[in-house]
Amino acid sequence: MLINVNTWASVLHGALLVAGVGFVLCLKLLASPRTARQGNAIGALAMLLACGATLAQAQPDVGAIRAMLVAAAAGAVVGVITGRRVHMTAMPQLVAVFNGLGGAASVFVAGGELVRWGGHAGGALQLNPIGEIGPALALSAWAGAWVGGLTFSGSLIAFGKLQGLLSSQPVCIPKGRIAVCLTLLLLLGAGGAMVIAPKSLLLFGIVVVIAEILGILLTLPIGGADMPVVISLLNAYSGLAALACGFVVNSPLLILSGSLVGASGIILTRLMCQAMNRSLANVVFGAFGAATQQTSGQDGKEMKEFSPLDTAMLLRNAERVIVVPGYGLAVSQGQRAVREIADVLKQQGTQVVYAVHPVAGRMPGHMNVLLAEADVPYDDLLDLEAVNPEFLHTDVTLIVGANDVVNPAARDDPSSPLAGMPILHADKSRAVIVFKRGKGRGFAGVENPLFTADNAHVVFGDAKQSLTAVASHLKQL
Amino acid sequence: MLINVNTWASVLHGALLVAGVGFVLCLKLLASPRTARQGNAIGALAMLLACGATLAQAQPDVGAIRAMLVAAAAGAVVGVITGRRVHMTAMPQLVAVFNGLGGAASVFVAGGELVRWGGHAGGALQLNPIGEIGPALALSAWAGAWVGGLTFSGSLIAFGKLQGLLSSQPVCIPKGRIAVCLTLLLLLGAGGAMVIAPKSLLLFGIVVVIAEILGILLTLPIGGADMPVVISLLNAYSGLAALACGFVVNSPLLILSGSLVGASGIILTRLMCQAMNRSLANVVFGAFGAATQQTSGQDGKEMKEFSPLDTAMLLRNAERVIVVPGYGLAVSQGQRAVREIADVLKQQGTQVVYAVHPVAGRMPGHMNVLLAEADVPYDDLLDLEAVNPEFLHTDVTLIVGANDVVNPAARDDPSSPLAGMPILHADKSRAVIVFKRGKGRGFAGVENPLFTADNAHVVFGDAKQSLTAVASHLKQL
Amino acid sequence: MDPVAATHFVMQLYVLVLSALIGLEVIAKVPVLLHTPLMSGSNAISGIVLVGAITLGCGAESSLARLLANGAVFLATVNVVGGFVVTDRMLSMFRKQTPKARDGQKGSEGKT
Amino acid sequence: MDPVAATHFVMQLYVLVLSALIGLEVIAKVPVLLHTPLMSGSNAISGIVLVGAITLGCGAESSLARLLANGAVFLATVNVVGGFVVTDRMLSMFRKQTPKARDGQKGSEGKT
Ligand SMILES: NC(=O)c1ccc[n+]([C@@H]2O[C@H](COP(=O)([O-])OP(=O)(O)OC[C@H]3O[C@@H](n4cnc5c(N)ncnc54)[C@H](OP(=O)(O)O)[C@@H]3O)[C@@H](O)[C@H]2O)c1
Ligand SMILES: NC(=O)c1ccc[n+]([C@@H]2O[C@H](COP(=O)([O-])OP(=O)(O)OC[C@H]3O[C@@H](n4cnc5c(N)ncnc54)[C@H](OP(=O)(O)O)[C@@H]3O)[C@@H](O)[C@H]2O)c1
Repeated sequence: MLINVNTWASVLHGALLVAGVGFVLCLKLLASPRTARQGNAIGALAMLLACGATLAQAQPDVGAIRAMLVAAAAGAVVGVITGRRVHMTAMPQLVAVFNGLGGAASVFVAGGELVRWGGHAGGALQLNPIGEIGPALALSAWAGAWVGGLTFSGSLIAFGKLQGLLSSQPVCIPKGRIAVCLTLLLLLGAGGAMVIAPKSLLLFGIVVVIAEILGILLTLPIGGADMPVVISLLNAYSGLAALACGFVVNSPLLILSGSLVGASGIILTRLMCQAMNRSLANVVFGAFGAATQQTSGQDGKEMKEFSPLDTAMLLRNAERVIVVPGYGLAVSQGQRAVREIADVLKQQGTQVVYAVHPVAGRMPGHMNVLLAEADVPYDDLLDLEAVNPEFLHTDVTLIVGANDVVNPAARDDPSSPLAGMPILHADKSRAVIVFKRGKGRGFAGVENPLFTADNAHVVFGDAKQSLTAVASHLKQL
Repeated sequence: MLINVNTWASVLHGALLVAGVGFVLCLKLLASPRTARQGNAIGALAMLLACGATLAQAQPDVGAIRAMLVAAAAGAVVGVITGRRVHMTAMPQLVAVFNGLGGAASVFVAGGELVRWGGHAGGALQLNPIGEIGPALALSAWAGAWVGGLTFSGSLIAFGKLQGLLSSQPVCIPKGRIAVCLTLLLLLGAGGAMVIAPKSLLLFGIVVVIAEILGILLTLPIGGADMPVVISLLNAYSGLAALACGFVVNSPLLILSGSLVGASGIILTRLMCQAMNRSLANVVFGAFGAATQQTSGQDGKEMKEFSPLDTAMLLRNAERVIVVPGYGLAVSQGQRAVREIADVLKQQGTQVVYAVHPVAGRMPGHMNVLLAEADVPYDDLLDLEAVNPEFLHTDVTLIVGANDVVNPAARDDPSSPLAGMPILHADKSRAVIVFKRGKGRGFAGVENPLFTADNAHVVFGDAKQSLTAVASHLKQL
Repeated sequence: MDPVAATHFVMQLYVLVLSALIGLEVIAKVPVLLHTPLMSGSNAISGIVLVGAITLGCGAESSLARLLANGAVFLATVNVVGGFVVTDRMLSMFRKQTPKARDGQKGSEGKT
Repeated sequence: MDPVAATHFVMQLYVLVLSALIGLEVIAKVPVLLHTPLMSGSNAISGIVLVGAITLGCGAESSLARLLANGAVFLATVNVVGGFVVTDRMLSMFRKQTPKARDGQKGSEGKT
């Protein structure tokens, strides 16, 4: 009988360890296109296993189980519905929200453990049956509180900016740097106090509040377009918050997973910055200094306007066409109109391909998702290296809501803020037609000489509307 | 004061953890040619750090320190001298010996800990101050004993075979399989007994003896040429023995490093097998079944003999020459004679390159080391893919003690034991000259049709002597 | 700290450091295409704090602690379930594209 | 096992499994050229049992245990020192070859 109990306990411990290995496997598989979906499924299974084993291990009373099941069921419903319903283009803000919730959960867990310490020693303090809370434990609760709190408020700001609830412009907080330093100092002080009085709920609450403020201070000055990077960073933080909670509730699985996600999240953030040719420091602290944007020398040239009919006629006579989709296409949701045009052109024997820049749009892989939604065959999507030599032999390049990714200044002008970013050489094609609403700039806020070039014409207006007009003209011609 | 003691203890724990990370880094860097040497240095530093921190942690009395320092100094002297003096070609057997010593050390450590258990509980049992030894601990000691013991005897046999002290032929032990199964059963039984009586030195001794026998039983039937794989496998085992000791002496660093080396060693063994186109099971259990070697159909053709003078004359008129070095070159130590010939040929304007097959010789990278020793410029060493297209335009190919790696049967005859191994297409060159002592076969024991081909001639005799003769003729011609 | 707790803390640090090393190693080279799904997938994993919430909920006796635990369970479940669902949805769209890189290049070669 | 020892054992298992995962990950792709040095290098690391021997030697009181400890220190030191020395010697020879693969190919391209 004793052996049975022991065996069962071992099985549960083993199950938790297996779940940890599952998370490692999940990340590993997620990092390769062929296996990514499998990896995600393995991660979900591992999570289920971890929850089941934890429940079995703790053997809670029926009341507790019922309450938790209700909470979990409600959470699952909300999760599934939002996860299913949300628009593909709203993905970054969704991840931001989820992230924030995770951070908040960490705060709750650390706080709840603190409440228990205040009551009497149990559960997590098995190892320390005297009930005295050592500095390591106190500091873990502190870290869980502030990292989790910062993740929560930071994620909500990020969500607000991406969703358009807040201005997506970088907000320059007066004396922002000083305020950040001050809150950091306060946090450190509160940490010291928590070591001395680890059971004080008041202290804990103060830490959480300061952390929320810090999250806002840090995120508000960052422009909406940089948000994917910020979200990735906050994602790493939410891992670190879970890690801290792992020490608080004494769970090696939490430590494992939190550390895993924290480390890989930081690397991923770096990779994302590299893909956008920015440094992380620049993203996070860029707006603190001067939020003014460069208004580089306009060379006095004006954009030449084109009507949808002009465009349709030009396309009728083209043999090779390349479509360059960008952020504006996502905004206007015009991907189906694009495909319609491509279909008509293909029927008349024109070759049509899409040039997909890795950081076109506002999240990595944005254009791939968008075009996949409109059933564009994947054979037609060419990446940077494949498509760049093609522009030379191309009659018409359609630039649909893209800007920075086709800015020749990135290639030709070493003083441009974009300098060094690989671009699509759309300017090399015989004719360029740009779909945009007005004289708006791209994410980098830089003038684009391509739009005023001799071979370029602009169709003003919302991309979806202009494209639909072009398509109907094409069909009538 | 108390804080100081605590801080110091933390520093030491931290140092051990850093050492563990150092080992990870060491392996990572060792896996890439550019950084390998650095990685090795980092590993050595990490080991130093680990030993220092352990000593500082345990604070032994002066007598113990002195004895250990003497032992370590003696060990270091022996290690440096053998490490420096040994011939490059004797590398595999050297690694085997070191490996065996590590295994033996694991046995000693596990045994010593057992002796302490017999005395009174201390050190490693901090966590279990009752002095009762749980099954986990007992089984760890058991595992350390048998894995370490097996590593020791297996490594010594491997050494004996490679050094020529034992016949390098696979020895077919009558009823070998049954004997192995029996010893395994005995080991399991002894393990059970050790759980019941963990402090019994007699039991421990029995386990060690059985393990030694098992090591011999497992290694003796394996042919000398397969030894590099066996050594790599035993290397993984010595890691696992250290891992077991980690549980015995309760050292997370030992667990980390042992597990790291064990896992990577097993992967490395697999990679080595793949490079030789063999399966691990085939290597380990191959000889248990039939040790008879295939005497495949001789097609009645005879080798055509050539004298060194003939060879020299042929080379005089050659424009492109490829040298294919193999195991026989290592045996005869004729690498300098090869370079001499190449020097003369280059002076007369002949192009000379070396075709280095990945598994030529008896250890991976064998030929690279050998030719580097003779100061052959590395630009002249071409690997399989680079050199194979060249044979077609080559006048003379010199095959120096190579056999299997140029056996066209591997390419043409699907029933050949070599089938599937990528080979050097030496047979495609205009003339082939083979340096070998007689009608001996290569490692795989297969007839080589190349040697009796129409365009092939054989210079019989020890490679070094024949090559020296060729070189002197060349200079006189 | 008493020695038992200290030893335990050291082991926790080993787990922390080793997991971080794995995290660094695994995400060495990811194609840009997968950055977003990888982000949302690892975000789902960081909802592992759900396990902490369950542990808390099972051991808590005060109603405040229970409240916090149930709140944490709710929030973390949204994070976990939503994260995995959304990642799967994203990847199911990529799936059509998966052979893209290869085919895309082939296509362009053919055209050149 | 009492709960403290059991918890500790679980932590040890985490360290074991995580280290093994790192070991598997790190040796994913090694060029054949490096198999031998990698083998001897990791052989030197497995001499880490030296640390175990030192622990034993510091805590042992019976002369038998001390004898075993000192023997183990000797053997493990030979393993460690010899292993690192020989690996370094091997790698110092490879160093000359390092750019081999690249140059070799360049060379052959030039010739074709
Ligand atoms: N992919 C990522 O992961 C990621 C993440 C963060 C930042 N970024 C950055 O985002 C930029 C992406 O470049 P991009 O070329 O795709 O976009 P972009 O440079 O941001 O330019 C978007 C263009 O679309 C136009 N536009 C906006 N709404 C439109 C609508 N409804 N109809 C038609 N046009 C519309 C805008 O001009 P008007 O206002 O005149 O219409 C603007 O010129 C890069 O600088 C990249 O570094 C990318
Ligand atoms: N590289 C590795 O890591 C490794 C490890 C284990 C096994 N292997 C295996 O070893 C084989 C290597 O192929 P290989 O072509 O290098 O060698 P091989 O096939 O073993 O052939 C060696 C040849 O050298 C001749 N020879 C021996 N001593 C000689 C001497 N003193 N002077 C002149 N010739 C001499 C032998 O013929 P005579 O007896 O007639 O002289 C024999 O034909 C492969 O099958 C490989 O799979 C490689």
